Amino acid sequence: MEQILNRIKDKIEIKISTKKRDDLYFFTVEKEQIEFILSYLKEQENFTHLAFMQAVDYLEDGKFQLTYMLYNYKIHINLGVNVLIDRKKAEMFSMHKLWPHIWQYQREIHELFGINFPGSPRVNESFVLEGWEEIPPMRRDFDTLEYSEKTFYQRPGRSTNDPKEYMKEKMYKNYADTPTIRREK
Amino acid sequence: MKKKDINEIEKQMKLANEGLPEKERALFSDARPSSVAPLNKYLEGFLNWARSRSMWMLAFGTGCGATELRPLMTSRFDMSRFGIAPRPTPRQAAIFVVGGYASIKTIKRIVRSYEEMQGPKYVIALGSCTINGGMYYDSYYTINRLDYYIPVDIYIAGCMPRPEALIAGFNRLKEKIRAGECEGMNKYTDNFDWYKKNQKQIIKDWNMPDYNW
Amino acid sequence: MVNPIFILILSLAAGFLLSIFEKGGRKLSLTVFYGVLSFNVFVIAEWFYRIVFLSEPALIINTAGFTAPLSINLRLGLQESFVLLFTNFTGLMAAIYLFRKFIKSHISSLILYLILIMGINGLVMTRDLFNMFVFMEIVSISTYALTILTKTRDSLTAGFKYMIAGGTASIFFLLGVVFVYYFTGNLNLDFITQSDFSHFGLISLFLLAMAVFIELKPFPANGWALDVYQSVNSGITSVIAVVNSAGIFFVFYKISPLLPVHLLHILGIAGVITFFFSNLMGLKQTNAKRLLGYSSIGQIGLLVASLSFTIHYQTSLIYLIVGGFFVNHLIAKAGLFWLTGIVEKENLKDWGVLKNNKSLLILFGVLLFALSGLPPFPGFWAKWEFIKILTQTKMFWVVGTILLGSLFEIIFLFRWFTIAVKGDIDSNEKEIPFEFSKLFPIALFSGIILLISVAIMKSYYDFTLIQLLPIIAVLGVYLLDFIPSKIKGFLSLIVVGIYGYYLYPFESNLQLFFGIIFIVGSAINIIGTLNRKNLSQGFYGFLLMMIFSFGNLIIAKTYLEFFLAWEFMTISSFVLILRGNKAQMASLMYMIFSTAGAYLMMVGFSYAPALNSNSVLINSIANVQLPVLSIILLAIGFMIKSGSFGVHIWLPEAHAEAESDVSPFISAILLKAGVFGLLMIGISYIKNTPSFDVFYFVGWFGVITALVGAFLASFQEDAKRLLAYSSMSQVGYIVASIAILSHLGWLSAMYLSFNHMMFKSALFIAIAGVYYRTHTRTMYEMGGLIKKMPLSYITVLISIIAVSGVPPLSGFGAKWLIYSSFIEKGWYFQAGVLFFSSGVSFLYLYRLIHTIFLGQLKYEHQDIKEAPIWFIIPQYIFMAGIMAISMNPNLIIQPLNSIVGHYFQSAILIDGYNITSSLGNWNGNLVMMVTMGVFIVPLLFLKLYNGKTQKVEQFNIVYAAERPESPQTTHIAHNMYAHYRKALGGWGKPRIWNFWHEATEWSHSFGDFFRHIYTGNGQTYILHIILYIVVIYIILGV
Amino acid sequence: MIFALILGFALLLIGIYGMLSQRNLIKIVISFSIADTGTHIIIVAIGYLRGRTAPILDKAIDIANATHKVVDPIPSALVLTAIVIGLAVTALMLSFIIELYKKKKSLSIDDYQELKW
Amino acid sequence: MNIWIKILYAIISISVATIYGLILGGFVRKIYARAHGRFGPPIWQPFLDIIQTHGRRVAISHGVMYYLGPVFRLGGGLGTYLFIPVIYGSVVFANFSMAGDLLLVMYFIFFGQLGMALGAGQGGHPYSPLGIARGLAQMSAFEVPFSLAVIAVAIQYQSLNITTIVAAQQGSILNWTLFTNPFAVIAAMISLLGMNMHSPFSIVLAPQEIPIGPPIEMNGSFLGILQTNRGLFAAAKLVLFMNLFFGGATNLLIMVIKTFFIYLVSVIVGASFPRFRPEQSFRFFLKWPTIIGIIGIIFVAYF
Repeated sequence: MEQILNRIKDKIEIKISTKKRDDLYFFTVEKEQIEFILSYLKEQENFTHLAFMQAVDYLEDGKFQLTYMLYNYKIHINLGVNVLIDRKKAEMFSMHKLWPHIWQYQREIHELFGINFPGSPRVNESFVLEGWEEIPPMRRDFDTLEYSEKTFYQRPGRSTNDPKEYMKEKMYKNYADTPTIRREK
Repeated sequence: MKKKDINEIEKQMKLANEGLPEKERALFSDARPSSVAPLNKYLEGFLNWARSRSMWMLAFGTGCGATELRPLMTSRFDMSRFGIAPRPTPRQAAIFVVGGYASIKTIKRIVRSYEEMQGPKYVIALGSCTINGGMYYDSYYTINRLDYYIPVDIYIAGCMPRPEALIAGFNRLKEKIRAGECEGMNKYTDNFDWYKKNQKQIIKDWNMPDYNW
Repeated sequence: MVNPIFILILSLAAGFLLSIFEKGGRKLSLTVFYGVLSFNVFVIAEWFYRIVFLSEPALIINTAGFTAPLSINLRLGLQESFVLLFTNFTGLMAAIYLFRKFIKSHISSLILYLILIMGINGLVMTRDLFNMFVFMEIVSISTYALTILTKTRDSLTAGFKYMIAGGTASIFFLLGVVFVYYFTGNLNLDFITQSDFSHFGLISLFLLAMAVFIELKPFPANGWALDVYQSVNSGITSVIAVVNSAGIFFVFYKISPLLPVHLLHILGIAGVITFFFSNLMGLKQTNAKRLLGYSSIGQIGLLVASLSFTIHYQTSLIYLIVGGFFVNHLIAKAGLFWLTGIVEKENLKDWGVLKNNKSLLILFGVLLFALSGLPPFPGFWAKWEFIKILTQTKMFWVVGTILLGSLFEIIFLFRWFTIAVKGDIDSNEKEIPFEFSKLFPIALFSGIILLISVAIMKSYYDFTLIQLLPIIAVLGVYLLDFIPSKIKGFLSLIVVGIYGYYLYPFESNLQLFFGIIFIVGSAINIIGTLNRKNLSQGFYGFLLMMIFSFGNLIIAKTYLEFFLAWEFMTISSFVLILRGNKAQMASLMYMIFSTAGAYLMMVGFSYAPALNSNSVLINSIANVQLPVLSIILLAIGFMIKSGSFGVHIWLPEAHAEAESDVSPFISAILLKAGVFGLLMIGISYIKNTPSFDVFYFVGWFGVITALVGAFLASFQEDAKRLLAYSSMSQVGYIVASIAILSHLGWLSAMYLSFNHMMFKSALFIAIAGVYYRTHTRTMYEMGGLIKKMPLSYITVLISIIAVSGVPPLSGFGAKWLIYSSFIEKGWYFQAGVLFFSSGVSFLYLYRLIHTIFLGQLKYEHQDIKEAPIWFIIPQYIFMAGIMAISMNPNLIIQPLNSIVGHYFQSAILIDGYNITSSLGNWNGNLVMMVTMGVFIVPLLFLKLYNGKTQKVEQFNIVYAAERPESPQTTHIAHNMYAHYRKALGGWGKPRIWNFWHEATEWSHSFGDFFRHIYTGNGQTYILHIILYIVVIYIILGV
Repeated sequence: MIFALILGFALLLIGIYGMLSQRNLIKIVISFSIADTGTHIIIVAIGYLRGRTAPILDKAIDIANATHKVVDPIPSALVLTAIVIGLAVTALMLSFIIELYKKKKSLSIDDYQELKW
Repeated sequence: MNIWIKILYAIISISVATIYGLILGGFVRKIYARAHGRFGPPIWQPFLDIIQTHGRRVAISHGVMYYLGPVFRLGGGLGTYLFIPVIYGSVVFANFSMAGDLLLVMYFIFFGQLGMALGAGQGGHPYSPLGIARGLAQMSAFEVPFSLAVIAVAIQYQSLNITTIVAAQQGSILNWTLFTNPFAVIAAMISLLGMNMHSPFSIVLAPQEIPIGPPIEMNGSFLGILQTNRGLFAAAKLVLFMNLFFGGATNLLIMVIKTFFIYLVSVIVGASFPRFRPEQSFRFFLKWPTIIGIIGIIFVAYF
């Protein structure tokens, strides 16, 4: 993997590169390079499988981070290629020529984040939100509670409990003695 | 009555179906549903007895609660001994089990299926989400109160309710039917415009007739 | 009365003097030229008239004052005068045709032409062998020179090849003449007899005969002739192909009495081979004139064969056969060659231009039909008699070869015809210019051949008007074509009514039964054609022709009358099918299969013993013991017409592509002609059962047809094809039940025939109405039409219930009778197959009604109206018939019982409404009553109990909580039985289609293979000639 | 006489062979002529009677005994006609060759094969 | 005989058959439930279902043919039943069997199916024609062994008259077709599996693939009529099989016992096998049962 990264580094400049696990790497590239680097990874380095694509809204930085999650069946390594794009000019190249199935992710991101993918097939069709008229809901400047209170009729008398405290109080008086399930690392 | 008046009344009885494109208007019925009064006490009582013994429910998993419906059919819980049977089509079903949270996209289908069922029809709403939104109370796309959109006969609280709770719910519904208290369908038709207003308020791309016969 | 020697003298003189007249201008020389030609025709015509009508003896002209053998003598007898009249007349006509050419060309052409005609006259009349040689050379040289009337390179090359080939032949002729003289000391045909020749002396006759034969262009020594036909001006080609060939053929005729029988037979066989191969090679040909060349060569081969095989028969028969072929071929060929000159399209594909020119098209049609030997043209009669002779002398190989060759000829000729009628044309194609001088000869010839045809029918066969009626109908309606089609339709209805009334008192009730199917059924179906809007030229003529031939079929008294009606029926239905928009392929296929069937029948009839009573065929055939071969051939012929398995592939195409109001005639009525024929054989069969049980196999074919038809119908997307296959299946039932040869079997066959006539007519007319409104036949493009066309829907509903055999409608009666008869006969497995097929029939019936009338209505059909009234009326007449029979089956069962009772002991007992067979019983009326009861009770219950019923529209369906996208995606119709096809696996492949396709491919490949012997090299052609002579000699020696 | 007959047949065969083997149009015509001539010789040879003269009635022959002095006159008559005809054919052939040569500038028969099949 | 008495007898006969058929249906559900280890619904559940469906207040109709579809269906069931003599020698249960023979019954079965197919077709739902296409195709396939068996019976008894066939089987149990021609009976019994449309041949209703297929749009009374017919029609088919192959019945009790066991065959098979794909089903019927049927014919006709 290190060799691959080195080979990539020979070709383009990589901003950040992190290793999360033995089989999970991330690195960030420029927006203009994404087309080249993805096709290079697919054709030359056997990252043939696009597992998924996702977006994160960094409201504070004024950026969207798009992640292309690739997988290599030969060496069994996940590789996330991050790219940061400007929040004001939310537009990205469509990758459907490399992986035809990516149109569905792009359509989803287009609907939920409002990132445009010119040329991607059926990108303007609604995905889960039928007839949505507000700003895309996954942008962090959209206040869902306010929207929900405004739109859906709240039933009065609703109260919220912390389940742990509530259960401790109501059901398991001697909570401290009960064995907890320990998750193996 | 003059013929003109009759035409006028007939026109009022029709639905506008404004959500449909022009060429599709003829493909959907535009009749307005009307409520049907129950028969006399004994006859209706007899029928209610049969309805309560033969509860055909719509096998349509609208939410995560639908996972709790499956065990109901298995040998352990065996709903068929109560005369509950799943029907694959709304035309034949009498009970609509709304399985938990309903997003706007789902509520559209719920309304459609509910209207396609032939009355008398009953609705069982599962889980907190249908009562007050449950854990999705602040979601931008999930409704909080189901009874604003279709009439609900029985709520079964829980997140999610267990099959035992469901059986209890069904039995409660059975009693209500026997008592003749379940007139949800008439309620719906009597308050048709109110329900439609609520539905149309959240369903923005209304591309179906106003009443799905 | 002018001595015919003047023909020679005058022509020769005029020929020499023409160059002098030319000084006085082309007008003068042309006047002289045409004057002399007309004079010749006039002289010969007068002599012909004298000899034929005044019975004057043959004229012998002695030249130089001596009698023969000291001098050359000329003879002008019946044959000579006939041939001369014909050749001179053709010569004149060709000259008229070439008028435009002759105005411009060099005077030598005129001279050569005159000399050519003179030479032919001499050739025909002279009795002296050497003189014959001289005239032959005169003819040849002038012909060679005339080939370059248009000096293209092709015509030059062809002319050169022609010359060296002709020269070679003439060397042999000369040798032959000299040897004849050497062995007999004489050159006059009147004084030489066969006995003058020793065994060794036969070599001279052989050389003589071969030289003449080579000139007659036998396969394969005929490449040069083809080139000439292809490249030379059409006017001259017609002269070569007609006048020259006629003359040389007459020379062959003159020397034929000298030839020993075995040589004659070998030459006959060589002629047959020529006929076969030239037609086979014609299959692959795309050049119109070369194609005609192939056909021409083939026809001459046939002519030689006919002469060789019939020479010992009575004269009148020879006249009919040889004369028939002669006249038929030469007139048609001359006309067609002239037509190629007018159309000026080399490639057959471009002949679509003809369809814009109705008069030319009609002429083309007449000549082409004549050339293909269809009735009423002389070739038909000649072929009939010739095949009869050959069959009776058991020369089956020859018969087979000739008929196969004829079939090939039919294929390429009718392919050409269909292209002319239906082919594609460029939009910027110019109109064919009108030239009177070119059109006149063709029209005249077409008229003449029709006249000759009628003359043969009237004088030789003594046919009554009724047999001529089909032709009269076509001609008559053609004259009335300017009338609007509705009036013509009504007139046709009246005419059919009168015709039916005229036929009415029948000799046998079987005739009455088929009379009802043919005449009454047709009459009701005519109502459906009244919907036609424009003139629909020619339609009613051929429709009437078809109906009349149906009628003639049932009143035929001899084999020939029957066959004639049969052929008329084929022709008329072919033309009717061809009227469909995309019917080119379909009609061609129909024609090919029909003709093949007709040829088989021809042989079958020829082989059958003579009838011995003057009753109608269907009665008199009962007393005839048909040979097994006859039965097989006739049965195959009839089964082709009824679309049996294996030969069914024409059927769906023809039904589907014919115009929608023609399809009911074809399906409901035409197929019954085959049924009628099979019944006819059956009548003979039951009285004189042959040693070999042919009908057992016919029965198997019938049931397999029923099954295969049902399956194929289920897999169709096209409504009319579906109905067509359904017809195939139903007729399969009928054929199988005829083959049972029992009372119940025939009863069921006839019951089903009648039923099928009604419900299939109704279905086809209903679909015609749907097509009229929706403009599509593809079923999945329709749907939901029940709301728009309820009347058509009811028709289809009742009809499909009747087809399927579900009680209480009349179809069940057929099923009950059929299964009872099969089990009674002991044909258990056949019955099993029929059960299967009737189960499968539900598939296609449901598909038909569902995909058209039920399901989802399409957007574009939302404003559709009910079918026109003219379609509705006949449908409901048939519906009334079906309902009447359903309510009271005795209406039809009882008469049929008595009809079939003539042939078999009655096997059923009719007691009131109850019909009892040996196996079970059936009470149609009670079934109807009970069904009504069980239907009405739930209906009343629903009506009374089901209080509030909301009527909803087509999209108000549960659609998995979605709403339908569009009617197209919601309507399940396309490839509806895909799973069944999958289940059938390899059985579902179109094997029969593939078989015929392969057969076509193979025959075309063979044709292509053989025609490669014509390398285009003149030397090869000479080699062919010499090798040909050597080979024939070897065959003769051995 | 036998010799003449053999010669005639030989010429005929040579001519035919020439027609089949030569490629040049003119040679083919020449071969044709040879074959033709062979035929003529055969005709004359058949009519020949030993020791008799040509059937020309002039002073040299006594008219009364003419039938015993001259050979069979008919073959001679035939041959005269045949020669004329052969000449005509040959001439026509040659004129065709000229025209052909004008069109294509070739005398080989192989160059004139466009029409086939 | 007076026509009114005849009708009265017919009504009695039909009522008995319907009730019996429905109870049989309930019984099957019970058996299935027990096979699953459940209690299952009560035996009279089918009656409750019918009352419930008839008790709907509103019904929708897609058109005339849709309205008539269930009528056709029930008419077909009634007619089929009425043309079969149910109990040998009984006047009440002879029905209208004098109207026709076995062929009439075989073809009258189609009456209801065709009508129902048309009604469902007008419903406009895509699953309806899908189901019908499957049903028709399967029917054409299972008709083959059945018709072969019928032909074998007709050969054996030289009659197509059901009463005659039953009469010929009286006397001893060994006179039953089951013992005189076991091949034909096996073929017929296999095709009965297809007719009853229990799995593995339940491709028409197939709730998981094409939610109950043809009657998907049927509701209210229409469905009620179909449900009624299901009971009646099942009884009619069983009675037919009993008459043809199992010696008929001389009284009601024997009829109930025999038909119950005939039905049990398809129930047991249905409870034990998963569903075929359509083409597997057709191919199955055209293969083994057909061969057995042919053997059956050969057996009676040539030995």
